[in-house]
Amino acid sequence: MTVSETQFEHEPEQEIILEVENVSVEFDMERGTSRVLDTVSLDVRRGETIGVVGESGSGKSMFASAMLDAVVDPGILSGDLTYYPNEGEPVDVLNLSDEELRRLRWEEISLVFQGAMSSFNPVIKVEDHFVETLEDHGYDVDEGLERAHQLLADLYLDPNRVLDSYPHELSGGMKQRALIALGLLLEPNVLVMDEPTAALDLLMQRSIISLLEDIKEKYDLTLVFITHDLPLVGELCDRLAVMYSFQFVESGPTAEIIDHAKHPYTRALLNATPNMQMPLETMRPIEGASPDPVNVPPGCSYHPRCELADDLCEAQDPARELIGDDHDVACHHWEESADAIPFDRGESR
Amino acid sequence: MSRSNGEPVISIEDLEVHFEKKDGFLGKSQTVYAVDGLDLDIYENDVLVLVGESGCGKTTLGKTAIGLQEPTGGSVKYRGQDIWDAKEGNGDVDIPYDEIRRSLQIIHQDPGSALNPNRTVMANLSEPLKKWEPDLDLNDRRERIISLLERVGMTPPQDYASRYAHQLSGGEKQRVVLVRALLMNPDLILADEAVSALDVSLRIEMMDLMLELQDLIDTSYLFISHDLSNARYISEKADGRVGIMYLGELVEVGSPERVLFDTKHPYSKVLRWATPDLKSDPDVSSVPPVRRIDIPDAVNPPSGCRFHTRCPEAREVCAQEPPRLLETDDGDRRVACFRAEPDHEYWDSDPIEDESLEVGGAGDDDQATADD
Amino acid sequence: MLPMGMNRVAKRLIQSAFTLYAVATISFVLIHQLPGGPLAYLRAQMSQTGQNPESINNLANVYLSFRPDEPLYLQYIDYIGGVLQGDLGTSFSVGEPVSRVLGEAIPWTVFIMGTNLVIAFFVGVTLGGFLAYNEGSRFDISVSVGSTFLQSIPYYVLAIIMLMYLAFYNPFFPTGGRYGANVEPGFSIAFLGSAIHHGALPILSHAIPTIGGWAIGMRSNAIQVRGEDYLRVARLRGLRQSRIATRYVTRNAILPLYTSVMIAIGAAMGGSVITETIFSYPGVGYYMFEAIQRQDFPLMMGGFILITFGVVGGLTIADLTYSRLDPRAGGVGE
Amino acid sequence: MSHDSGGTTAETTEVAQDESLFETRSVEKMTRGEYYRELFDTWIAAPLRILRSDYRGIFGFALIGIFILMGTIGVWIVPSPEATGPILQPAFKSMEHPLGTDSVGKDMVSLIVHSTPAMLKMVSAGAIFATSLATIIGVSAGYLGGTVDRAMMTIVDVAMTIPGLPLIIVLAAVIDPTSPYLIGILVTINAWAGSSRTIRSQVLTLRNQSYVEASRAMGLSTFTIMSKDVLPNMMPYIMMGFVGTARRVIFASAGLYFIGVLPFSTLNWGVMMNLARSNGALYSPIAAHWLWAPMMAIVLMSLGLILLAQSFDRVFNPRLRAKHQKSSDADDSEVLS
Repeated sequence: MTVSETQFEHEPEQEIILEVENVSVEFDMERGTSRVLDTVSLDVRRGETIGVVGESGSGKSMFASAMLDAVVDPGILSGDLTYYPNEGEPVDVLNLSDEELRRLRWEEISLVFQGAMSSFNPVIKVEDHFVETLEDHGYDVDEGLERAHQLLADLYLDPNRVLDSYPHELSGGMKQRALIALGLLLEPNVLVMDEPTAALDLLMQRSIISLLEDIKEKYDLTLVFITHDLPLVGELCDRLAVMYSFQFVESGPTAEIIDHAKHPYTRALLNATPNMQMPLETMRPIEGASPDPVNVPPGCSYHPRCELADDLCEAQDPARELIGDDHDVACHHWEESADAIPFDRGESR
Repeated sequence: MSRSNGEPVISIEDLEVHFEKKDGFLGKSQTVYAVDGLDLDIYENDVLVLVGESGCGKTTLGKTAIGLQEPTGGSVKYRGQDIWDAKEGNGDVDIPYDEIRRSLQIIHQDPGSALNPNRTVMANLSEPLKKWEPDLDLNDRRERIISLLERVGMTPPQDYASRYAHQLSGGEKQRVVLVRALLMNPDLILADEAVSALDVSLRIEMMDLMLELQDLIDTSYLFISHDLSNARYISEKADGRVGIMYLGELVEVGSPERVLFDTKHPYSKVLRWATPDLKSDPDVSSVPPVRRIDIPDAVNPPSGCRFHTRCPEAREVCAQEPPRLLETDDGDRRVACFRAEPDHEYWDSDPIEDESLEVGGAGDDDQATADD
Repeated sequence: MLPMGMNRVAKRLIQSAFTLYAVATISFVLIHQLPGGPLAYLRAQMSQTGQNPESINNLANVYLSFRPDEPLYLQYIDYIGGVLQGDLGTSFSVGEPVSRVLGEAIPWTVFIMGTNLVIAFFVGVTLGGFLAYNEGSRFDISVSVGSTFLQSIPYYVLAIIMLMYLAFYNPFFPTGGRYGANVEPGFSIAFLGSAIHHGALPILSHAIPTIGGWAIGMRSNAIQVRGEDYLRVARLRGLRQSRIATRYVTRNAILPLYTSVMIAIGAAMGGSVITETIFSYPGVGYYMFEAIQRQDFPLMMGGFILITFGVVGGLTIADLTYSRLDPRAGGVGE
Repeated sequence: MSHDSGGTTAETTEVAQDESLFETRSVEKMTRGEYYRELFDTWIAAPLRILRSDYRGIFGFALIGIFILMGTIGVWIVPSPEATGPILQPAFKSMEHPLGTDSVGKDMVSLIVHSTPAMLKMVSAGAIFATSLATIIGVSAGYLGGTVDRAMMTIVDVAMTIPGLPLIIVLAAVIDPTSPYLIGILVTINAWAGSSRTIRSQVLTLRNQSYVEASRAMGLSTFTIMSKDVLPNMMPYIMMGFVGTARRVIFASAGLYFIGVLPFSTLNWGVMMNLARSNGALYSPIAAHWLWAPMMAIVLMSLGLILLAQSFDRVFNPRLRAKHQKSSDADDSEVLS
């Protein structure tokens, strides 16, 4: 059922910093092998903020782990992952030795989880987390702590108070920001964030998003923001990649995706996400449920829920093709999707 | 389904709910003012949505409204009968507590822990029927449950009825919970963040289902959410009302048209700013219109208007006396802010100046707040 | 408000006082009320020798530290007052005050039971951590099965087996006593060596079965901790394996074990009665057993109170170390 | 496991429209037989299937089964011990005395078998007493909370710190118990404290579950909530507490008999060990079998109980139960996304 991706060539203005090609992750369960990532490909460009959008159960968290070659056992990661550092030749991540991989993680690419509540060791102080990371990567501790103070201040936190307290003494918002500071401690080039603000309050969520934009400029970062909250990434990201049933179904510049989404799932998702402007009548849920990784529907995995589905969709899984500048989609009938699934963004009221 | 302004199903007068937070064996106990001096009426077939950040007391208010949480001050009346008097049986009780208890139900946020994991869906649902419909025999009960399961779109119902909780998806569990509440033929259902744990694509389906069943069994909904978009969807679709809560007080309540899109209260404006839109218009500033990001501790809430420590338009007078919830001239909306009263002395008292706009916990220490 | 850590210890001190008071009351009730108790025994003995009632009361006061002829509550206050000042009455059989007899024996019981607990806990915990580290390997499965089997052997059965095969049948270890006859007590190496040589079997017989219990408990906690988010973040941050194993896995996995440390202290001190009898090792337990044989109630009650005192002392120490390990003070133990 | 939901629009069956949802009556009756078969399947068949699939379950069940049989039927088959056999015949020497004889010629096997009934009585009495006390205190303290909880917990903490064995010895020395039931209860006099605290913490987590609050909202009586919502989910902890206490009863009673604190009224493995020791079995290898036989009986019975406890956790865990029931297809997709 899985067709290897035909090579679609984007002509990127910025050069690529992280190239994900035909990456798959498989778990063998009693009920059969479950493919939680199905030959996904994505080019992350230097200095951009790219959003990976997908509902829960679409495999987006697995994609985040795959980018750091940190898939939980007993998962098996295949395909190839190339990292292009600022200077020096490209690094083939999946064939790194353990020591090289240990250095790549956190020094080049770091990851911030959604579970900020439980990402700190409860029995040691926040400062110890910073010090041990610096020591184990051979960085100078004093200089590193100086940088930590600066990072925490940039994230509107009182460095001394936060560093000196135990994790259970901090509120959710403060822990999340401290986690981001920890992620940036070793001056990485890429920061992958998996639903970093999902567990936070509205106001805290929005202020962290606006903080991220300043942090990205100041520390010259590339951001990969993974979430299920479409409106949230609409503001933050330059480009979006939509994930459904463990595959990328569409990717392109944010405005292009929101105003001229071509894949039926993307359009249905836009219609189904409650937000402040859309007129009530056009909002409709998506029928059915997201597929189970062990028995993914044959052909295009969205066909059971898709209004445009015909037997071609059921027979053959469409490959992604370039349909506009920097906009690709994996659907046999992407031309008719616009009028089949009307979507009206509405005016901001 | 316009709101009938007859006698309210639930009327809450000057409600206060305070919690005793004891720190350790010998530590002094602190009182948390979860809900402080609040009036609210919920009518027949009404939909009222409460929105606010965590720690603002919306869940506490919800649970008090359906008689699960005993208030420390003020009263909660069900069709004129004080619930807790009925429960303890003091004073002449004209509506028995059993009837009140039966007509106020709840739907929780986390579908995972909403069903007894050790029993099948059928067993979970037949328990309440055994209590309230003793004359039904086993088969009648099964039939009624199966027809209701079918009614909420779970086909084939027999198959679902014999499943355990962990064999259902989040959306299916939430529908079983809805059925459990409906079995009681209630007058008011508290939906405590009932959709925020569901997949994005299922939220609208669940809200539509709830509104559709509202006509069938004429119940009111007290919907709690921290997400303005969900609040907008259900309140506009049901022509209901939206209430904004901050630190235990109702700061603005009225029709979604007024409260969400023509906001008067500065705090509602902050919430509106914080709700991301699909397409961000560039002129909305990325600096939050608030003087301090983190919520103050509910243990010793600020004096006067509780929002004055964070309100960008706060003035001296705001710190002295708390504003009252007053009708404004433009249609059905009440707001608790001096700015809504043109001739209030607020306009000539000078603004509060404090150190530069610092966002985050730099200033006040914000311990993790009590349950909201 | 007390600093967080002290809060827990303060609570433990109050509770210990309450426990000691409860134990003292129980022993008073037993001495006083139950048929066949010490009063009846004393009267029976006195009546044979034709003593007048008055001298019985004086004698009772000497032996049981209260005067039976006074009103009940006075006797009770008298007795409790006595216990608090360490006056546990006088032993019938030995004739000396109970507190001196047991006072001399307490350090020995604390020595063997304390060492046994320390050995079992640390060996068990390290073994458990190791099992969790290579979970599912042949080593893990075989040791887990072995530990389950060890747990099913009572300490006195192991004591008997050791006595038979390591002391009587082939004399590697002494068959009883606290230290060699030819060594006089003092801090000389010879004395210490002999004390350890004599204490080895009692200690090991108690420690070995419980090592399995600690290992299995630690293993399941460590496996659960290894699944936590902060472990995954630690690995992602490229922390050294040694740091992850100690500061992350061990420290968090040990905390839930503290409740079973409390129960183990009680069980060990209590168990000394049987172990010391088997090894004829004159500790508090041994004297308590002798007291039973000779119906020597004051000595028996004294033993009971002093063993509880040892348990309560152990618990306070455990609490002190706990609050240092877990900054949340209330922590998991509560 | 996508289901083709018929959508919530009106074309579902007309039942809802004509008669209100709250008057529907059943059409076909479910026979009584079907009902009982369903009950049998969930509460008996599934747990057995799980026990069968795990080696610990099999061993544990077998060992305990043997001892129970020994204590019930064995007593009829094996003649009660009389001093007729050879003196101190070592084990595995002859067929009619496979485990040898004691110093007065009594056969070791019949001694072991005829001590089992008393031991079973002691174990069941002690375990039932301690577990029910622990459950009552744990559930009520956990569920009611407030002052009741604090008061009970102080009592539990005190009971937990009082060392068990010395207390039992002191009580035994004064009461001089003979009936096995009384001894069983006496031996677990403070064993219930530990498990009541674990049960309480379990109840606290359960009480805050939403389905318990929903039951309260539906006006179900506290008793129904306790028995239907709280207790069934407590079963693993209660069963483990039961089996753990049973093991402690064996250890403590045999130990006390062995050092002679408990009167020699009934036949007991501890009594056998005591007689063996006082007849010099410790230092003369020829009487070693006299000690080994009762010791092995104690070890094997405890091993059986421990293995059962470990496998009970698997029996009562719904996720594990589902994995073993072929019918259900547990949905793990969320876990891996």
